Amino acid sequence: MGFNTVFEECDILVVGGGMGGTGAAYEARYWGRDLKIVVAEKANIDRSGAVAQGLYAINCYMGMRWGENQPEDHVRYARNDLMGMVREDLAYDMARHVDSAVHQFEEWGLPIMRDPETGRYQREGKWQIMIHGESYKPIVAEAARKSADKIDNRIMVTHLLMDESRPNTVGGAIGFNVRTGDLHVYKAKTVIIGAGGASHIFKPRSVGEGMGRTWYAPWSSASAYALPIQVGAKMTQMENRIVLARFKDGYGPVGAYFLHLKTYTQNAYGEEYESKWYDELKSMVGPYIDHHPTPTCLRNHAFVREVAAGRGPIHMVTKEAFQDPHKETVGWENFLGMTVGQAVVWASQDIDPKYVNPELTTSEPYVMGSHATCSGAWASGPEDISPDEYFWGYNRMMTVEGLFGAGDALGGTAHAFSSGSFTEGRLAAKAAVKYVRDHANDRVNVSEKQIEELREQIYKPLENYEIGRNEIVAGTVSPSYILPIHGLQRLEKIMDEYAGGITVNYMTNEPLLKRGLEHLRILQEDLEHIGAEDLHQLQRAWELKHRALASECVVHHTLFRQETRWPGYYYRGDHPQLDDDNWHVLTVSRRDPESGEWTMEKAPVYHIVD
Amino acid sequence: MGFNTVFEECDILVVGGGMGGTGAAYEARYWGRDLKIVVAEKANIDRSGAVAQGLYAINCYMGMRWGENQPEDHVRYARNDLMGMVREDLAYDMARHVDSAVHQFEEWGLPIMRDPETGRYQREGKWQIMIHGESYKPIVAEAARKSADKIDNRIMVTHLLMDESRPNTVGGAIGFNVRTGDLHVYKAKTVIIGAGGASHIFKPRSVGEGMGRTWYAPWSSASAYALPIQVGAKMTQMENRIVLARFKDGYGPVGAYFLHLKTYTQNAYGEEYESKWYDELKSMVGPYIDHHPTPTCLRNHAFVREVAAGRGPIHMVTKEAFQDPHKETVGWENFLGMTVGQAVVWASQDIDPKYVNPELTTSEPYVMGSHATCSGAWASGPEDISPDEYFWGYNRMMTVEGLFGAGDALGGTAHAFSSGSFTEGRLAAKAAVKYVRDHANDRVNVSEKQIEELREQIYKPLENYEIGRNEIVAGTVSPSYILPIHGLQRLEKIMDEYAGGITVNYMTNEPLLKRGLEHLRILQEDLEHIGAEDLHQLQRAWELKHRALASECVVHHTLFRQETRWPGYYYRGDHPQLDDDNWHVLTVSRRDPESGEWTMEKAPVYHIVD
Amino acid sequence: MPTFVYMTRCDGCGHCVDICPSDIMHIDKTYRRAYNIEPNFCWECYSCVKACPMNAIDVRGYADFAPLGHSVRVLREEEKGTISWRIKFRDGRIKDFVSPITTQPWGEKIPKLAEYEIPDEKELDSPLLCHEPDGLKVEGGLPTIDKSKFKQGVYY
Amino acid sequence: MPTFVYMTRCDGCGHCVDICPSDIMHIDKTYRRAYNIEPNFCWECYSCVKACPMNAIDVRGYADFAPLGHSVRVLREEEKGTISWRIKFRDGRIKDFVSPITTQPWGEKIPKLAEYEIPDEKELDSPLLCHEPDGLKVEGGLPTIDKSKFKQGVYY
Ligand SMILES: Cc1cc2c(cc1C)N(S(=O)(=O)O)[C@@H]1C(=O)NC(=O)N=C1N2C[C@H](O)[C@H](O)[C@H](O)COP(=O)(O)OP(=O)(O)OC[C@H]1O[C@@H](n2cnc3c(N)ncnc32)[C@H](O)[C@@H]1O
Ligand SMILES: Cc1cc2c(cc1C)N(S(=O)(=O)O)[C@@H]1C(=O)NC(=O)N=C1N2C[C@H](O)[C@H](O)[C@H](O)COP(=O)(O)OP(=O)(O)OC[C@H]1O[C@@H](n2cnc3c(N)ncnc32)[C@H](O)[C@@H]1O
Ligand SMILES: Nc1ncnc2c1ncn2[C@@H]1O[C@H](COP(=O)(O)O)[C@@H](O)[C@H]1O
Ligand SMILES: Nc1ncnc2c1ncn2[C@@H]1O[C@H](COP(=O)(O)O)[C@@H](O)[C@H]1O
Ligand SMILES: Nc1ncnc2c1ncn2[C@@H]1O[C@H](COP(=O)(O)O)[C@@H](O)[C@H]1O
Ligand code: SF4
Ligand code: SF4
Ligand code: SF4
Ligand code: SF4
Ligand code: NA
Repeated sequence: MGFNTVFEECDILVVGGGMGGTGAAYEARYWGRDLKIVVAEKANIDRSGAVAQGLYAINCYMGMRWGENQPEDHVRYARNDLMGMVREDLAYDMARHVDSAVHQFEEWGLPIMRDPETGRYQREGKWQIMIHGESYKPIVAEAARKSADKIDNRIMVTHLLMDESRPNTVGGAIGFNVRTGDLHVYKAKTVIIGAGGASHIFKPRSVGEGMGRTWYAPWSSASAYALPIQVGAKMTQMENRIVLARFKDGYGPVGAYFLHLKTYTQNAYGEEYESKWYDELKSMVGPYIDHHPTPTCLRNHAFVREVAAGRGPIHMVTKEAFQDPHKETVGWENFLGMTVGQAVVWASQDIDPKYVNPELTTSEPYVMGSHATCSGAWASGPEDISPDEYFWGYNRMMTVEGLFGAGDALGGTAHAFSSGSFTEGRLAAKAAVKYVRDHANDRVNVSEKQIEELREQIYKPLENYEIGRNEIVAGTVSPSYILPIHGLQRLEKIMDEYAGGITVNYMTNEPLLKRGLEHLRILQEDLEHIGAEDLHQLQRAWELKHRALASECVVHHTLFRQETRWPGYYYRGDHPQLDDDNWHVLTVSRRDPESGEWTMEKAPVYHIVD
Repeated sequence: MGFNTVFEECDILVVGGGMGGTGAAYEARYWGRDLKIVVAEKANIDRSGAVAQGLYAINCYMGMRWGENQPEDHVRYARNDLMGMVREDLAYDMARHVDSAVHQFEEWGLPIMRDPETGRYQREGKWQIMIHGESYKPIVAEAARKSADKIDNRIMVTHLLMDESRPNTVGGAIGFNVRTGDLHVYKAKTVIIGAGGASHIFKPRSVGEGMGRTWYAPWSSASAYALPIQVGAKMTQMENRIVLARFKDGYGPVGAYFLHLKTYTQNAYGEEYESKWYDELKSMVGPYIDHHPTPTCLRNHAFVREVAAGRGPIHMVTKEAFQDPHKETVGWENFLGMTVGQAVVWASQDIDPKYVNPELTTSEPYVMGSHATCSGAWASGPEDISPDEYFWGYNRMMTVEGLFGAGDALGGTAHAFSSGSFTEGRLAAKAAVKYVRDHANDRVNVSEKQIEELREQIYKPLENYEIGRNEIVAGTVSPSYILPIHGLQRLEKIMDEYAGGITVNYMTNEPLLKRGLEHLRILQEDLEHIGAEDLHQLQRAWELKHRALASECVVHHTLFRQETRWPGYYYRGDHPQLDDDNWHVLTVSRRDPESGEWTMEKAPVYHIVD
Repeated sequence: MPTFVYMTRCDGCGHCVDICPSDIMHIDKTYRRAYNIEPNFCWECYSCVKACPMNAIDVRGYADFAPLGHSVRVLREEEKGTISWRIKFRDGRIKDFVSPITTQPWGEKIPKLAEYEIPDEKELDSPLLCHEPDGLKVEGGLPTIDKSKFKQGVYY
Repeated sequence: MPTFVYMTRCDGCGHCVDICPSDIMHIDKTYRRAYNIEPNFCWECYSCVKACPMNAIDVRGYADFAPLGHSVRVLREEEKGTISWRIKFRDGRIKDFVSPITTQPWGEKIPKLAEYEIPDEKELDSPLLCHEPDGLKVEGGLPTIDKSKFKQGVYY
């Protein structure tokens, strides 16, 4: 493998140029005018990440300028939706800044719809504003491109580097160029992880050619979790995977339909069904079922139970709303701007929602940190509004020195969405600049040895394939390697069956989780024997390794929390009740990088508003 | 496509040289000494069909010679297990003959184990005897080879031919040679369908490379149903798909474990669980839950419910039995002789049942007619013991003249298994010989036109591919065709989601079934555009078309029967109870070959013993 | 465990192609050796493995659930009438099993019915199958049942 | 709807290869034209379709659930600032939609911060981000909250 090694030294390395990463690059340049700022992106930042095809709404906008919502309201909303479990300091901090990000987007050209009567941004719901967001990503990408010294597209970052002079301090990152195969070594004083969330941790509802048509993008490959975990950063709320009600097969989001178009759901017999499950939910979660709005997971619960009771499918009643031509247009454009695949499903199945009420399903679980869920790294809050034990020097810094995160990467910050993720990138970047200033005299010390060891690991899948391939005549079956797709399907099956996927109706328990961990451990061993035919498959190999490590974390967390906190996301059959006495806490894990052992702890939830 | 056409005229054409087909060839030669007897087999009869890798038990043997069971007992057993719904005349008939088939097998060299004390065949359970059956299939194949005029291996039969001089009378069959591509036209006075059951109608539990590791063989492709349906033969009990408790991942059968090794199941916490579901089952099926042995479906129900309640996985307790070295050997050899894949799963996962209790699962549903289920064609019984309305001239003749069936192909005859299927082949063959004698003066009239039309249909997938392939650069995505694997995954998803597969925990209802039928109709349209790259894929294309047609039949039947007759096989959410007042009947369907319209009727169940 | 073929062992004889019930063992055009063209339609039935004269075919458990490092090898000896299995666990433990596959020499004991005496044409109307009633090994001949006692409706 | 490429339209320019977030548009070595190497990792994001100067890329819905015969075509016009969609149902019905993609000329309105005035080093300690507090468009500046009132345990 005659690949070159390309060295780069910088002050701030942004890993992943998605919503968080582009925000970080922009803000870093503002404060760090003289700093070297580099973005390493596995795809092309113009169309990378969850927002590649656009969005039709910005789901997090306070509207403070019009007195619509205050940061406190956001905190109440997010914690209520997450059954009490968010980092309220981080949530508040994001919320108080998010409006300025949105105002910038508008200045930059993002078409935000306006209410013709009030002149304000057109609300979809209390928190969401409607946009023509097809070019949302190219727009923020331009901001990043104009700010960073360098955007390295097609660099798949595989590991973080550690500074060898100081304990527990990041020293940069390493990866390879998916086109050239070259090794890229970034020695950096700070690293901001903006590598997005994770799809394909659990088995999706379509398993053939359509396995890529998941709600969250198939390229959301858990790097944001695996990279910090590999170096021993702490993670939080990784059990809090999200399940979402979605239009069948296309996974088209429902927000605009519920909130703006005022469509509603009914069972196969045209009945309202949520109220049927009120008593059951009351017995499971107590007062939480009476809070408003009904938490996302509890709405899911009613859906899942109604279908299991044999009264599915659940339909979205669109026929009424779609008689209004404006609403019909919104309904279609919502998908053309964000989930084209849903429009394709409807076109192919002759479903015109004006005449047919389309089916919904509940999705397989995703692991991410910016929707109605908050899995991610355990990070410091901002000095002025964080409880002391949640502040360790720099806003959004993880438990590894110099390592920051934003968006899906960070735990505890539910309901940030695109705008909030961008905002978090900005917050992290400003703190990173400060960190660089504070450590102006430190030099990054990453040895040849560290790099050599990683280089060997990184290319091993190519070598496995090359050697193993000679042993067999042809085809995809080898006794000495498995291909990335093989490993991925194994992972998805393990998670589905043992950790509460769709096939088991989101049910799990201690014996299942423990058995799942054994399977994951053995999968990790097999992943040492993964074979990559070419550089593209080498990317797939590393995506899979990242997913597998994140999955292990998810299972440890799920095992630790001995309650069913979010019915509708998953169920602990052995602890079917929400248990505030013991579990009104955040879960925090750490994997020892040397031994691979996990330790779990509880951390208090601070409620910062009434 | 410069393929030749090979014409063959014969008296008896056997389609499928499996257990039923080899029995038919043998018996046909005995009675039809001068007749031309041909077997058309899509694979190689030495290792084709469900028994390709062998069997470790013969599950249907009366042991009348030792006074063990009488045919009446078999009728009681089969109808009880199927919740009352079998064709008792057919069951009795098979049972009174089956012993002679088994005695033959032994003479031919099949190693049947003997109880060292009694000298009788070693019983696994009341009905099953244990064999070293690795070569079961080569042995019966030899019998067929020695009997038939010709065994045409690698002929994929796609359609039956109809006699154009007489109404509703079969005229032979047509198919292609998977190696040469040649068209094979069999003009035959009688056709005996022995083409086996159907896997891959419903989505299996593994969906990647392992999708082929189903309980029933992946080559059991529903031809036995599609061929008669295409020409308007009536089908019965097609809703009665079977779900089986199986060892996890390898789908290893449990019979020898339960019956011979006396292993037993428990939930994840070591608890007996079947009794927990007694009351629920009592309320669903009434007295049936008190019958002995507990019907297979009701045992499934307890399994499925216990897992759904969060107390899975269910384990088979092997640790005790496996301390006995003899039992340990039986436990392993059981799989080496019948489901090697289960031994591979255990080897790969370091599961030694002596030290670890392995997990079980419930399978996806299969459509077949010889296990604890009886889907298949509606056929005449034997003159001496059939109710008059169930006798129309020839034993095992379907509702198309001259068209016979055996084994999985025939409806109503549950618990026939390998030996009973072979026996049914013999019964059908003897009746076919009689039919040929009775129609000695008739000549088969199949026109060039009929053949030409079918020829065009048969090769169309090759043409679709050839034309469509030029349109695109490369890869598997084309706007003008779908590949067989695409269509199969679509079919499995439709059946899984709408007709009660694993993902929905076997639940369905009228709205789902009706929507499923729409999807199936459109799939059938798309199958006109299926593209086959080569002859192998042409076989896959036709297997898929057969599966799709059989699936349509399954859904019509499931919709028709407005009750839940077999909880644990599937649930009608809208009719959750067994309903003897209205549904103590057999369901019979017919698809009009011209219009494609289905008609459904009820047929009485005759109970021929107390 | 879909099958795979060791490059150095296969000589392209085609026995596996001939036997595979799934039609998935094909000869590679370039190497003129066999390989599994469609592992997801392999049933792990071992028919090809048993048929290969070169012991060139092996299986590795389906990647969906079977970790690497195990093996299940087989030797089917027609003349001896036995089949031998060797199971190697991932962790190295080994188990061996040997079973009979037939009790008779191949090809001898199965009758060529064409050489039998031709049965009486009238026997076609009886419910007896060939070799019956003797083959049933019961006294009293083939059982039958009284049609007049049949009933409809529930039986219990 | 994974993508496919019409042979007669593609000229091998590589724009699709450059943009695809999933890295699955590759150039075929023989034909020197693009194709989707891994349809099961396609998200139908249309990034490549929009980027193709030859309109050579189209999509057909995932075979798992999308019957043949539909189409969803797109024309993204940067200069005009619009995107136009044409949806053709399987049964032939058609729907057209046009939306804006930006309100500004490309590349002009996004600031090059390097050219801004350098912020005061001390501002690094304030919680304000760049363009704040103005960018918030509120009076009273950045909201904050009183730490001493935080509580643990349930909040309701
Ligand atoms: C997919 C999707 C997402 C959303 C929605 C619908 C759909 C269909 N909806 S609705 O459902 O509610 O309708 C939302 C909506 O309408 N409004 C909204 O504001 N947000 C929605 N989201 C959520 C937001 O998109 C989300 O919150 C943010 O994008 C999260 O931002 P961030 O955490 O930065 O993730 P990213 O995906 O944007 O970017 C990740 C980047 O990292 C790169 N990357 C990843 N791994 C890397 C590696 N190893 N090396 C190098 N680079 C490596 C990626 O390529 C990417 O650029
Ligand atoms: C797969 C399997 C099956 C069983 C078991 C375990 C396992 C893992 N178990 S346990 O679970 O209980 O353990 C049983 C057991 O132990 N004991 C027993 O007696 N039977 C068991 N079965 C059931 C019997 O095998 C079954 O009842 C009979 O085989 C049914 O006989 P038949 O109906 O003839 O089907 P077939 O599969 O044998 O033969 C079908 C033939 O048709 C061919 N064919 C199909 N389509 C064709 C076409 N279009 N054109 C030409 N040829 C075309 C096939 O190639 C084949 O040759
Ligand atoms: N039924 C609902 N009630 C309240 N909020 C909702 C509902 N459905 C979706 N949302 C919110 O709308 C936004 C988009 O949701 P979704 O489209 O489901 O991702 C998110 O902020 C959701 O929390
Ligand atoms: N628990 C059980 N009780 C009674 N019969 C069983 C049981 N399990 C399997 N059988 C029978 O054993 C035979 C083989 O079953 P299986 O291995 O499950 O296909 C069939 O005749 C089954 O009906
Ligand atoms: N005891 C045994 N059990 C099973 N297979 C065997 C045994 N001994 C040899 N073989 C087979 O003999 C062939 C050669 O073995 P090997 O040299 O290990 O590749 C392989 O097909 C083995 O599976
Ligand atoms: S049977 Fe063995 S030697 Fe012959 S072609 Fe197949 S793999 Fe090669
Ligand atoms: S194991 Fe069986 S199905 Fe698989 S390739 Fe060999 S013969 Fe074919
Ligand atoms: S962008 Fe269009 S023309 Fe260029 S390589 Fe891709 S498909 Fe071909
Ligand atoms: S639609 Fe998106 S994921 Fe699919 S090939 Fe095009 S750019 Fe790639
Ligand atoms: Na049958």
